[in-house]
Amino acid sequence: MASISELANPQRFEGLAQAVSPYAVGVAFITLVAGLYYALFNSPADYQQGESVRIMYVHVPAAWMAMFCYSSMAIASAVGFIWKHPLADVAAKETAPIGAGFTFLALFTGAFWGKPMWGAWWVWDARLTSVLILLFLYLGYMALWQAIPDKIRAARLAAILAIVGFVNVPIIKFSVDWWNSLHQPASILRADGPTIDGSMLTPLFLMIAAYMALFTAMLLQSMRNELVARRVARLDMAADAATSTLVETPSAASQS
Amino acid sequence: MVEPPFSLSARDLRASRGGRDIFEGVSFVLAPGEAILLRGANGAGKTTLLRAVAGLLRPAGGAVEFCRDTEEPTENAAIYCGVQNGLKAALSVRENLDFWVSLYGAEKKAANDAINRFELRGFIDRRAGALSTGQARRAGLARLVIAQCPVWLVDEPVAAMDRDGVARFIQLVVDHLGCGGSAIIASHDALDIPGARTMTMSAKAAAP
Amino acid sequence: MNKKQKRMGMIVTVLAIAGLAVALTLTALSQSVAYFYTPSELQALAAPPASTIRLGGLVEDGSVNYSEANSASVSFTVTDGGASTIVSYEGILPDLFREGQGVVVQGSLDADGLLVADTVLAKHDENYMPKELADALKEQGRWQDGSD
Amino acid sequence: MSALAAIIWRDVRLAFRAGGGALQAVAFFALVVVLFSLAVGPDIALMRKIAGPVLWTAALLATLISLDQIWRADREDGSLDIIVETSDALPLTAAAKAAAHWFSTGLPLIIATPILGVILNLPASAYVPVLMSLAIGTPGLSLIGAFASALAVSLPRANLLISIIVAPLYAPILIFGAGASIAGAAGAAQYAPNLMLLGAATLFAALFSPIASAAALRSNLD
Repeated sequence: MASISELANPQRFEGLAQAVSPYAVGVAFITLVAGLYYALFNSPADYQQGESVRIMYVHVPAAWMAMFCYSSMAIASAVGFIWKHPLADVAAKETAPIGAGFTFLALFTGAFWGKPMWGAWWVWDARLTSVLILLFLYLGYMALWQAIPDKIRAARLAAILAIVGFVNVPIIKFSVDWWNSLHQPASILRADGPTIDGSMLTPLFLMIAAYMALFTAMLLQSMRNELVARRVARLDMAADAATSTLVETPSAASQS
Repeated sequence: MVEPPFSLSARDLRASRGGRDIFEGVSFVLAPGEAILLRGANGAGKTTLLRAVAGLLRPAGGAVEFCRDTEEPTENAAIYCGVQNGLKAALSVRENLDFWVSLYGAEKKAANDAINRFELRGFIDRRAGALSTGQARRAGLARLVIAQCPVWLVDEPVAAMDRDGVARFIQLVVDHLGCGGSAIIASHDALDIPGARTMTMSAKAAAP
Repeated sequence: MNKKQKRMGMIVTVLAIAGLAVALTLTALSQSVAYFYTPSELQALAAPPASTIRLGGLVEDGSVNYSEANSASVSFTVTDGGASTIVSYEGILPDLFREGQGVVVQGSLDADGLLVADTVLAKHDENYMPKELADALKEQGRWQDGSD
Repeated sequence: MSALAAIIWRDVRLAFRAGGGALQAVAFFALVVVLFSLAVGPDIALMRKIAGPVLWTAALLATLISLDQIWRADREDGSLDIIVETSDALPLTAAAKAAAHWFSTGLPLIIATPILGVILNLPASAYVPVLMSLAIGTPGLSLIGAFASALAVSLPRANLLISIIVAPLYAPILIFGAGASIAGAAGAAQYAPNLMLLGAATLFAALFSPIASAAALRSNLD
């Protein structure tokens, strides 16, 4: 079993990514097809929501992934900041656009569910607002990376921002409990067991697996791209400037 | 006037920016009463080295130590005067000096010392933004007198100064060294400081 | 003050600020920030609020009346078990709107204490199940009302 | 004078001197308020309802335009090096800079608010909650702003970037601040919970901002 620090070596990472990527893509494809089949055709309509419940199978896992991605990003940022590990920096950086995508998907599908169910595309309640804030946190994080040309400095600064922004994650999770929210409380991660019927859990869990696999595949691919880009940039840099050192020049002092 | 003598040592310092090493393997010892004239081409890393020694920049490797006599390493005892003077353009020279007096925790009369040493009296109440380049440099270097730090790290002190100003600066350094202080001065100008060592930042020979 | 004392002072300050922040949050949340009133809270108010309010509660069973003249016009009662408020609304109701369901109604009170709503939002609960199962549960009498 | 007090005193003097940003921020605050009332037109009932939130949004925008300068001015003339070099604890120095920003931006905004409240037909019952919420919330804006400004200190023309970074972090303060003023304008005594949450948000900002600003500055000096 390889230790974390061995895996963190970029060459080893490349090998690992090459080995894992095809499986991640395969699993993502299979679970996505199966999940969507169950979600759209082979699961019952809800006793209250009717057919609109099918939006949930796209929406709920996306919302989970939005928070999962941010948490991973914050952890990778902390690792990169404390141990100055470039691979953690790259992982954090490349997680952000994927997380932003999931966040957008959650908001978008939520609006489509909210219009027929609640009677409004959008309401400014605590859960929706805090998830929108999450999207803006992702965008700010990405903008910061993009604005700073020096990648090492960018990694440190973006890491600080990601860690500060993590405050929002527990707020999202508990917003429905703390405030009188229109959004329903947790259905699966709760002390007294899920409040979703078993027949509906199958497509839900399939979709979660699909999103996780998709996330893994996309993250590995974009990390590999970034690492290649950095290697090229480093070679460019090595070619145009030399490292200097300090040497004593005895003559000047003796003249005076 | 200066605290007990400090010696400064750098061991195998390395600094990098944007993933590239600017310098590496930099080692030296600066004893009390000693001065180093730091030379090197543009971009060789003189400023980076001074900032690393001053603690403003985290070195990528190696260490800087300040020792009082033979005791344990103490905290940073250096003052860094960069190319910029750190003057607030909207404040008068005197207001700038008073601000530094508060920052460095110096005595009130330190500002007067500085005014005398650098002949600032003529423009002491003028806005710093209205000074000539040479005047601003003199006002900026007045910080050295106010801070009373044993180790001076000065970047291009005399670039825009007239001959009189240069002589005054050199005299100031000589007096500082005489009190057991020490200095590293990066400059392209020939500064005639008795007993100063010259060290050069130059491209490292290709690795074997 | 030496370094150790300074550090201790810093830690104490940080803990004090954090404690105060948490205490403020908990106090505020226990007072339930009124993003909406419940009918009981509305009744408890000395003077009814003049501006737009949000009212939350359950649609009382058998209280929904569609106007005969205008099918888009509806009145119903919102209750929280203790008190109730009559709401009138003109417009399309959300799919989830039905008797016994949680709703959030936005509008203003008229002189008689009737809430004239401009928006009706249906609140969904955390229970998901197929219709057949819900029916079966109801038949077996094991049905627990979705309302808390 | 202690070093921290000297930093605050210097920054406040600079802000109120020619070329300083304090009056610009107040002028911008007034401008947004006036433009808003021009846009809304003669509907006084509507105006009374939105006066509190408009004041809050205008105060936030006025703070936003002044953030860029918090650290950058010091970096450009070299005084940031001096401040960092002489600092015993960089987080405390960062807190002092945020305090200076509040004295030169937040406080003038609060002082200008009663006058602008008249223009907006702010209901009499809302003056206390609006002023209280601004007094509690604007220090939070300065603290969070000092952090965002420290992140971008090495970048030229960073105003837009700072706005993007700061917007989500400002959201809770805007929500609770405007919430308190809405509740106040409606004559409800329920602005207290909003003020408490606002206070909590500012206190949390006081906890993280100095530490995060210091870390950002260190990373930016390299």
